Amino acid sequence: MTVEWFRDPVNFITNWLNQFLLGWGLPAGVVAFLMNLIGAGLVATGAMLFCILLIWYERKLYGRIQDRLGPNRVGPWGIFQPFADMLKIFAKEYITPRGADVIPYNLAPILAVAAVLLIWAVIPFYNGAAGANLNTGALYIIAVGGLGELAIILAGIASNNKYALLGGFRAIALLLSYEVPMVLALLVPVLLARSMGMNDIVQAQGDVWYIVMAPIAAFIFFLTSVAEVGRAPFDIIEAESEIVAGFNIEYSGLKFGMFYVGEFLHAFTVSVLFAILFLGGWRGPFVDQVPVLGAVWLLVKTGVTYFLIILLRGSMPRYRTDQTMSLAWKILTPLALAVLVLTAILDKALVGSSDLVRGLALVGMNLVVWFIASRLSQASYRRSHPVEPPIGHAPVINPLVDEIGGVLE
Amino acid sequence: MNFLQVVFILTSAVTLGAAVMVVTSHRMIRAALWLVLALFGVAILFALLQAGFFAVVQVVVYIGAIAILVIFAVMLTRHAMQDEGAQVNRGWWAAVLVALGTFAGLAFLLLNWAGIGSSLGELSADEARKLIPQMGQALVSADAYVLPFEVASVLLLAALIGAIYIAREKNPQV
Amino acid sequence: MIPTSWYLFVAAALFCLGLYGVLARKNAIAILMGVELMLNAVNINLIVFWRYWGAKEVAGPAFVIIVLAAAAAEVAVGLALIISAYRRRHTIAADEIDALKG
Amino acid sequence: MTIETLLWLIPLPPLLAFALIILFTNRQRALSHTLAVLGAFLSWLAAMIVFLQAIRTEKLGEHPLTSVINWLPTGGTWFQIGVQVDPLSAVTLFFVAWTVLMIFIYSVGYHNFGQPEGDHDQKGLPPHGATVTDENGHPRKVPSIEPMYARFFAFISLFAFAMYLLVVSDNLLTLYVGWEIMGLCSYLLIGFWYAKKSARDAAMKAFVTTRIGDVFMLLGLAYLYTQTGTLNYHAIFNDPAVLQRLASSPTFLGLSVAGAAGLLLFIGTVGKSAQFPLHVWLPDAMEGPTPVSAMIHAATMVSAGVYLAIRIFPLISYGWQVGAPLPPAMSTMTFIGAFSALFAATIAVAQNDIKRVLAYSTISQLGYMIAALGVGAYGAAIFHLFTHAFFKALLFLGSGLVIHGMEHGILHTGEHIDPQDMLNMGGLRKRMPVTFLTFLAGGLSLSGFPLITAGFWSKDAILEGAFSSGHVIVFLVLALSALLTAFYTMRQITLAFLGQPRTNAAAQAVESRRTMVLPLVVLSVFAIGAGWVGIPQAFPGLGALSPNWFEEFVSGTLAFPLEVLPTFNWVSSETATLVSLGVSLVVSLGGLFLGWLVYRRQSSATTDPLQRSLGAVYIVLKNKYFVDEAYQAVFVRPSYWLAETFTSKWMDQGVIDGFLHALARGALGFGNFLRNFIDLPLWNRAFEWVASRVVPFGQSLRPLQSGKVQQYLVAGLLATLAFAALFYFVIRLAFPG
Repeated sequence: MTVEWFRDPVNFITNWLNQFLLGWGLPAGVVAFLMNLIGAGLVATGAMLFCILLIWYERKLYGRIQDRLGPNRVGPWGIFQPFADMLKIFAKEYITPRGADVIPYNLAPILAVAAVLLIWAVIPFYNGAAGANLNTGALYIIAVGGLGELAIILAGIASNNKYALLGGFRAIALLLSYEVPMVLALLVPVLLARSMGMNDIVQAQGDVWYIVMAPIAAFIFFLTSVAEVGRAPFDIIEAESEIVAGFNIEYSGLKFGMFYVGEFLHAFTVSVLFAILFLGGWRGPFVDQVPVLGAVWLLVKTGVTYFLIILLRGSMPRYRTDQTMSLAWKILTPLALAVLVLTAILDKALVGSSDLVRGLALVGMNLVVWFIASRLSQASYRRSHPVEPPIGHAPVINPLVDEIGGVLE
Repeated sequence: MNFLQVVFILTSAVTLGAAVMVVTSHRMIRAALWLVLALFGVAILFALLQAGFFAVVQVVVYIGAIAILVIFAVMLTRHAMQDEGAQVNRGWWAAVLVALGTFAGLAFLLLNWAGIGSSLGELSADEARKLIPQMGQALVSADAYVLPFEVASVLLLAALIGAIYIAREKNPQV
Repeated sequence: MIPTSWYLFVAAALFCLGLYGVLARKNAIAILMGVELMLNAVNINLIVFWRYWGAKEVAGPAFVIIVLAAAAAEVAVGLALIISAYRRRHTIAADEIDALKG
Repeated sequence: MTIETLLWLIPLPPLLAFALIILFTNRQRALSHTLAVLGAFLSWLAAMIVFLQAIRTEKLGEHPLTSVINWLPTGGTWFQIGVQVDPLSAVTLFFVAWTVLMIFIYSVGYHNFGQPEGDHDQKGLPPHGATVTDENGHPRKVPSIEPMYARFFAFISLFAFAMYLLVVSDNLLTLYVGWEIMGLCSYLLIGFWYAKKSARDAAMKAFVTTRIGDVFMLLGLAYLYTQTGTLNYHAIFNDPAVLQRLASSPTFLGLSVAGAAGLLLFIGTVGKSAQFPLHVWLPDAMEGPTPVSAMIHAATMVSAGVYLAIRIFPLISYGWQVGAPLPPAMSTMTFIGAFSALFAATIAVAQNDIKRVLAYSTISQLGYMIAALGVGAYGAAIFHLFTHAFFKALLFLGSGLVIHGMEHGILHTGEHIDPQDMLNMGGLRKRMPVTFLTFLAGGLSLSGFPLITAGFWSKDAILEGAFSSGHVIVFLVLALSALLTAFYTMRQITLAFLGQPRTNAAAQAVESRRTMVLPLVVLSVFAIGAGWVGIPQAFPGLGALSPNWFEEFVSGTLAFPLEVLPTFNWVSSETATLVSLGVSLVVSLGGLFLGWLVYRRQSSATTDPLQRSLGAVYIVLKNKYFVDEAYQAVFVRPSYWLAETFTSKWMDQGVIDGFLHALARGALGFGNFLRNFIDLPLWNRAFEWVASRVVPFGQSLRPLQSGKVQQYLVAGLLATLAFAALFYFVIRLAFPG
């Protein structure tokens, strides 16, 4: 088949390269293998390079939020600042602490980056341009998320340092807790799109984005993915001021750099995921004529989401551990469960009715759930924080704190 | 000996090797990491069997949850790890005996099995895709496996509560 | 075209390794790991036979799901038990936890 | 979403509201009643949609809207439950939906929502009123809010759920489920103010009395199920073959199977819609938070009884033709219905409690319907059921307003009088005009004021049916009770509204707020207009204007093919129409006039003019023919005596205990003998010897139990392997190849 290069460059080049290699007489399996290899390499490298730009963007924006200029010395608007940092990091010495478990210790940073990069395999950049259009894409993303946790816990264990270990525990506790509502929220688009394939989910958001049909799920997914990244306000897991920077305390040089890059990349990746799951991915004007435009739309939406994340980081104070826990278990998880179940029921009940009815019903349901949830949470807050405790009454203690503590320590 | 077979042989070799390390390595942390590797190998085997869904689920459940839990437990109990000294109890030779016996028995049965010579063909793409919807239907349809499914879910819930209850500190004011 | 028997033998070997781990290891956690290996071997078999009968009947996959659930439950409870045992007796060596000794 | 799906959904919203209120929102009052009213509204909406769909459907009787699912596996088959709307259900659905919604709205106001907490209110007692200081600083008594506000809404939501369930269900079992839930609700609601002894007793009484009926009904269900193997309406009532078999197979007392089952079920009706002799609970049920729960019982729940009776009509009447002598079941119905109608009407004449009068009139009206069924005029019965629900609901709500107004007046004046006693009222029409008008509409409709009211048409239809069925006595009895009905209705209106106030409280009574008045207005529209859909063809003048929609619609409700039913020639002879018309004109107008005549000059707040004129009869009526006392003497006391004296004292303590004691002493002696002469000397030694030998043996086995799990595992698995191999080879050798 022939594809004009300006419409769909990726497939164009792919096809061409395919013909070329087969022309050499290589067996088909090997060719496919090679193609995947090249594709993976390109995507990974591109993502990493883009991440460098992101670091600059974020630092600049973060500076503005804090009423600073941000990096402004190296190059125009300090755009080369990240490169300078990279050089510095490259040049630094690798320290491997005494008694460290060498293999896991070195494995951890690699995993940390790899786990994030693996997600990019299923991201549809535009219609038909995805590393692998798995029919279990959503599940795959969750699975890969598990690897990230593995990396963190390895770092915590291997570097033979009790602060690193505690940091690791703290991080894992948080990540595991926030995975639950995240998965539940992720299931809502899957449910609506009747498919776990990323591209199918984007396809399904033809006329209306899921952020309209499932706002609560979008909200939860956004929050939890920020927590998964470990950004403020959930950055208690590596809070420099409270605990000495958590699990990666013993790392230096490029290994630390990889954790750092991993975090940024992860932040970027979750915004891509959010854009795909709830903002209609590559959908936008003229994508049917010129598919490659989809990549641009996706980039724009991602930028908006990422901007939100930075805004959150710049403007929110840090949660205590018990607060993060009670948020995850007492509010987000039940809410996500309720929304998931109600969505399923509603979707089943309205089978066969027009999309408009379906959408309106879903929106209404979300609003009702939101109203009830806010009422309940306010009520429980008032119960646990009496305005002035009447004389002769014991002060009300929040039961959840020691409960969670009991579970986790 | 085609491409897939090579992949299979490599994978299974890695898996079994990792399994051996799991049951023999001295440091529990290492054992746990080897376990992760072995589980990965199994996931790849699933992929080779064109059960991609299970490959992913394997990673989610075993590596994402179980392995992490195990490592957690290892860390929590690290004071009690006698990493040096014998990792096996006195009756280990009996264990070897039993394991080998079991393997011999299984191998014997396999070799006498009718379908021993068969080999698995390729599933077409849509056949492979059919798995998830089929299974989803089967798991919740009353004339299939809804009962086992529900029982399993109840079991999970009970296990959850039980685990929390057992593992929590019995502090006086609770 | 991979022969069925290969898968089955690998599964059998994995099972027996896990069995050995369960029977021989001192450390309770290691025993749990052995159990995990055995369960995985079982899952492999289930999937293999699902394929062997032409991937029509979904009994195999369905039971893989059940086994996964059971495994998760088992690990949760097992580790909880180990931890509470560790709290009480400060050991997790299976052969030192013998309160039932006659 | 198809109409059938909607059908399934009708009962659910109130149930959800009930659950939510009970579980979560029982602290927030506003949220609670919002939920309840919302639930009722949703059900109302769905019911209306279904109703419109139903009346647009051609030949609904033959093809009712229905949908069925498997419920219980019974051996090889499934017990199916489902929903169904045929004309009867549609009509019932219509008035149930309206009345229920109206009650819900009304009770918001009735329980003084928005009023302050009472000074010394406590749960389980009606609110006593609160003291507030008005704008210029004077303390004032105002009504206070019901202490158990949310709970009340939870209960009536559950009630609404049960009623809807009963109406839409397509088989007797789910009907019975709804039936019983309603029984529970009425118990809860009558005993809502559980701190009042009278309320407690009334609740108990209602529960037990209706339970008697329900037990027989359950028997009937079981019997029917054993005979037919199904409880589905369509499968039983609409299948001539089944009915034929049931009706032709005889049982005891010359009853056919159909007749016996029908009678058993009908006893359930007697209990639920308070027919003689099980009527005693209904008047006492007025102890509940008036009038809302009262009207639930009177206007809605009791209709369920008649609904059931109409349902099972084909069963009872199969094979009977007009003019033929009534089969036993039908004659029983006729007798009980007619008797209750007259009986209750006479009692109502002598009651002073505004709600009791209505309660008795309810009994008598239901008696009307039953009697109509008994003589085969089922169409008229349905029609009266329909209209009666509206105007009776209207009357109850109106009486509630009156009571509310009186209570307000009492709070104001601080008199100690009964706000429900009509003799204390009078002249309320000036104080509460809207209430007066709506109550008037309801009252006229109840007494069958000619032409303009709904009650007239339905009652006329019944009389006409009775007449043209040729049972003159029935006809006369019904006519007489119609006269009485008109009389006591007018008595009520005159005493309450006309004339001059007889107490200061009455002079101070005020109109209630809008949420309570609005439902009355709505209902009064129906109370007037609901009759015009059923004007008989042969009616002089008007009959020609409009076809008898109602008849067309409901005929063929119960059974298809129609020949199952007694062919009742509806467009009956001119004479029947005219006679019944004349009679009903006379009785209603005459009764009204009499009532006005007797009570127009009523001035004393204590005595009733009838006391003088009737004398001893009045005493009897006043005490409801001493039925309660009779039951007390005949059933209650003996059972107490049986329990306390006979069973407890004589049987238990005397006979049984004595026997046991004797036995125990004997056994004790025997045991001592064994112990001293056999056990100690012989056995003990023997076993001590054995034990002393066992101990070292156990010692030698001890090491085996090492407490090491893994060793056990190894041993077990080794054994397993060995056995597996053994079996394998044994089988191989036993069956080679």
